[in-house]
Amino acid sequence: MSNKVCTLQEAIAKYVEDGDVISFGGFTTNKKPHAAVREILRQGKKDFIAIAGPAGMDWDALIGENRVKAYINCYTADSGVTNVSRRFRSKIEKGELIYEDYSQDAIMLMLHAASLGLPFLPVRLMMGSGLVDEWGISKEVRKTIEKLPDDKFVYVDNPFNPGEKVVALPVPKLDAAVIHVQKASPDGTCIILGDEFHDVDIAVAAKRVIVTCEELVSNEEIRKDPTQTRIPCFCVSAVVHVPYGAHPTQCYDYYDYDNAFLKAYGAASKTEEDFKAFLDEWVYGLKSHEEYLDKVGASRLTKLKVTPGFGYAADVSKED
Amino acid sequence: MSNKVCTLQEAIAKYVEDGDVISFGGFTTNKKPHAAVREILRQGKKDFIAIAGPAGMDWDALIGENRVKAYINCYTADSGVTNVSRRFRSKIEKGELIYEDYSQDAIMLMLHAASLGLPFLPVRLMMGSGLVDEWGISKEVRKTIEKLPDDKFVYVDNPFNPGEKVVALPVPKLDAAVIHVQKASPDGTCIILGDEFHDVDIAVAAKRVIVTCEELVSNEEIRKDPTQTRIPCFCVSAVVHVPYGAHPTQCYDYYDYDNAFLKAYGAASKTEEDFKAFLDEWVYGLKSHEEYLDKVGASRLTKLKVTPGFGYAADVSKED
Amino acid sequence: MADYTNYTNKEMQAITLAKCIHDGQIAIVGTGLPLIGASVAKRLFAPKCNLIVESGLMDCAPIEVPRSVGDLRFMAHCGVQWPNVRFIGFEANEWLHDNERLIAFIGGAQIDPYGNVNSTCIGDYHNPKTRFTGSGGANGIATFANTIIMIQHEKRRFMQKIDYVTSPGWIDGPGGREKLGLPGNRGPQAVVTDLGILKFDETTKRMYLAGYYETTSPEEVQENTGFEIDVTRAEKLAPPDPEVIRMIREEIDPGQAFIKVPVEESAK
Amino acid sequence: MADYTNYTNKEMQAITLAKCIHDGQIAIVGTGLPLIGASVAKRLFAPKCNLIVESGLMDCAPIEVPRSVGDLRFMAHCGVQWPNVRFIGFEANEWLHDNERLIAFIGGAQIDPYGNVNSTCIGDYHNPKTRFTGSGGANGIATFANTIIMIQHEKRRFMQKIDYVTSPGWIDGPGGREKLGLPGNRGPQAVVTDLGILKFDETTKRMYLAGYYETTSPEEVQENTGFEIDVTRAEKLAPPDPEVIRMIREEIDPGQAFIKVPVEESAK
Repeated sequence: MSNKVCTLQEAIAKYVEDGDVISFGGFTTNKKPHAAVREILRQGKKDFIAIAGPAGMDWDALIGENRVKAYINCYTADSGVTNVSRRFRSKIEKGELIYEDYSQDAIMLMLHAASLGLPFLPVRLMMGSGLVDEWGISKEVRKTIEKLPDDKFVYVDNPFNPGEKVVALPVPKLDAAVIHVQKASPDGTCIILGDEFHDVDIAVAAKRVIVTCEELVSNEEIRKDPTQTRIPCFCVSAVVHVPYGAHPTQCYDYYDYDNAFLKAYGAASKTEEDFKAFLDEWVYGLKSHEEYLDKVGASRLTKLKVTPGFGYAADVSKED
Repeated sequence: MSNKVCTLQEAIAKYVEDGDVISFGGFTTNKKPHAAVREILRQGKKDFIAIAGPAGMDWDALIGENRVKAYINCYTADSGVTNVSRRFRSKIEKGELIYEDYSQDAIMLMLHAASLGLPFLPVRLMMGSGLVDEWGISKEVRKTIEKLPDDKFVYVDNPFNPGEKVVALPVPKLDAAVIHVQKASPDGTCIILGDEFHDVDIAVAAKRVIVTCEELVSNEEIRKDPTQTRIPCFCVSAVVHVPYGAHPTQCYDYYDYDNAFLKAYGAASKTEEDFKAFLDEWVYGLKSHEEYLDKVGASRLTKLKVTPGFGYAADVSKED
Repeated sequence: MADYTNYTNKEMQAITLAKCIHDGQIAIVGTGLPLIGASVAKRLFAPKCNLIVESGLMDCAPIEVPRSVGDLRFMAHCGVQWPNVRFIGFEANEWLHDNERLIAFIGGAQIDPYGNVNSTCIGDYHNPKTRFTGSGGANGIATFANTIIMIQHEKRRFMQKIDYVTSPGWIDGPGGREKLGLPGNRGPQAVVTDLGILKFDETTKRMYLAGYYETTSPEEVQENTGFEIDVTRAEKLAPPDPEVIRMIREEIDPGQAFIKVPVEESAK
Repeated sequence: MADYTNYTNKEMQAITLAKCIHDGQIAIVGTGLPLIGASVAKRLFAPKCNLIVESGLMDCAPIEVPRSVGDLRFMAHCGVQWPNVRFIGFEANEWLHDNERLIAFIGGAQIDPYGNVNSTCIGDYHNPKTRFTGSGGANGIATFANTIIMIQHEKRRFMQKIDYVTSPGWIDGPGGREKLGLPGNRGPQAVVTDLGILKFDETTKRMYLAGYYETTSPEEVQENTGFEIDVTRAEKLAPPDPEVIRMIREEIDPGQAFIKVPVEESAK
């Protein structure tokens, strides 16, 4: 088993490339690999074909910084904080983003189909809606973007049910995936606690996989209870020990979201200027995740710790 | 939440019907719902369309007893004990079984596709082999069996890769599924430890689902750590408390296989007469699972207990 | 003593949503009002209903109000933490099995007389005046489950023709769903607004006013609806029991995450 | 002292299998000889290889010999206990990603000159003389992974035309796989028997004898092969180190689950 531990800088430099078809793990404000996203921002990586699952400030920031060549999307909001991510909204309203809408069901199944190695994916979804009536990216434009399939979808007949028309979806070919997990070992074996979302799917489907983890444990330790492990070492390119790597989003069994931080981003991202200032302060102005943590502050991070028995930062201090 | 606890007799009587398209959980000699299978045998249920995953003595016994109308199959052996299940072999060699071969990959993906609700399933599997060249059940015969699709498979074009021909597989419509799990609660929430195999897939895909469990725990207890649960209550029709319900096969964290028992079945099933005698002794001659356990014997069952730290019945008594 | 008789239309809306859940049903909820409504339902009207969310969390019983469908508050002590694709499969299989258990709550920015909902954009899809999040799980839900639609009652939202169909309703009337490949035996059951509850005519599948609040009127509904609407069948809904209002304010949403308490009350 | 120089052809076969695994490869093993071979490889020739099994157990390190691919002995302390479908996806993605890491061991009852293997039946598929288990995971493995085929060297098994193709090899030669829709850059690499090791000619994709054991000969191989076989490139393989034999008998398969110790030895 090879040791895949490296620094966040090394991991992003080596395993995320300009122009990648890329997907991030997590769900809006839960277990998003934000430390890795900040490093991607710092390193200037760009031209991504984003297969964004339920996204939030992760893709919103990359969109705001013009790092996205095509945005394949189903939902973009730090839900519960902003009702729509503001850079995403702004770029679309200004006609400055190439984007395609699928339903969340469709995108999640497309990533799952990729992990299963299916040639294409027939579904009974999106029919009767704008999701089939409108193509965000026309066939002509698609043909100019090498890593996008020529079709958003194709109607096909169900060969086992004559007369039934279903929607065939393309199966994405991921170059890179980035996920944040609770525990990983040097060889890349991962423990995911709580909802795995599409994290395992993209870890299997992507050619290059970066795992950031709350705790780095030994290869022996992680094998003690394989009912907890979710991703085998073979799928992982780099393992980076990044405590609070999902901040300001949640991490099951570890910490809650930093709602004030998310709100601050939500407010700042309403204008281009404030957005830039926010990134200068929280991303570009800091050299590393360590500096970021120090800036957030130890006492603030401590307050986010989940309350045992609740799974989130519940206030039980006033209990009778 | 409704209480779904009932006896094994009640569960099989109510939720398994003659002519069902049915699938069992587990894998050859691991976590097969054998107690339920014995009750199915006792109750005379028949005419099954079996979507058999990696099967063993479960389907072999039902085939031997002529309960199977069509056997959709990929592998049938108590592997490591017999290199092929003997009633299965015998019925085929005598021309007395209607059967269809798929690869294991294909059948497992078909059950998974059923759980995902896909209309059909395109794969790059079985090509260049007898699995596409030969149909065990011809189109003509298929048309006479109501619950079988008319086609074993259909070649279709990959709409996203012009010129690529792939295999479209039908997605089974399961009437019933039977699985054995480590823990279940009265409402049907299940904990599965060790490899889940296709158990969750068939529990979601089937209209009626019987769960037998090693331990029946309270609805509250099972929700204490949802990282362990795998099947929500909504998917389950009946919960039956059946300790050693997978005997003579294995059950992760609970007990190892009873190799002598499997061997005895392997030997007996070589002839019709010995097979009948074996079933008379171990199935029909016993009224219930309780009588079965008493006949197997408490000390024998005790010896099968897994050794903590190993996960199987390891002999550590001679360790230095 | 706090005053629990000064209920707001928003509270009335949550309670009306709650009454849309029948006992034993499985409610697909998001956050916000539907979750408040479902919590009220579970405590009062439908104690045997169960909550699931589109992220894959099955059988949830949050103590504190979650802010999103992926929130740890939904995960804690839920039945099963499924990945999203299993939720999708479950949803589809409920239809394939002909189960009538699912009832789902979806929201939107625009709605037409047949319950088609837009939550994607205002204006042309390609050059929108205002862009929203996109579908999320709503499209799949509207495909396979019966839905209750929750929307603010404004003329600019209730439109003869919406700008984009994110979640299909009854399309253009009877047979509309089937001809586009959608399950015909699933669709919107009601629209619950801050002015009342609207249902769909069994024959025409067109929206009509079924009930209005004590504080509103059929006229107010028509004034705020951008198309002709039948109000002849409308009944005035009874005001909520103060105990229900107390429960919402003190137990279900004490942080006023989704329902604000009237000012005179909170200033008390 | 036990005698470890009296090695059997079966032991030689296991060791020859072991040498087919390159360091760093991921070996898809079943039970029986391939598992013994892989265990030898991991201890001696390819310490960085990892074992996976088709049931979905990834990165296994069994202490006691498992009897089946679903055995608890494979599950204990493995890397991940995946459901089978994830294994299938992993296998397909290794090919999609152009990774060359997988090496798989499959067995069979019949084989033809191009490494196509039958493990389904003897005689007509519809009216077989002898029926076997069927494909199991072998077909998918033979589709997406490079394989090492393990089979007893008998004339009735090495046939010009086999009764049924369970696991496709090189079909009928160069381009054979591609024209049937199979990945052309995957296929059988070697056939390891109790008489020697056979490989496939790079140009013709036809089997030839690459090596024979000290105890066998090219003539014996030809005599036991039901088709013409090129033996001109065959080399005599060196006998195993007694330490390797000791390891197999004392540590890897002490219960003789898959390899019997010669009688004079076990009678000792």
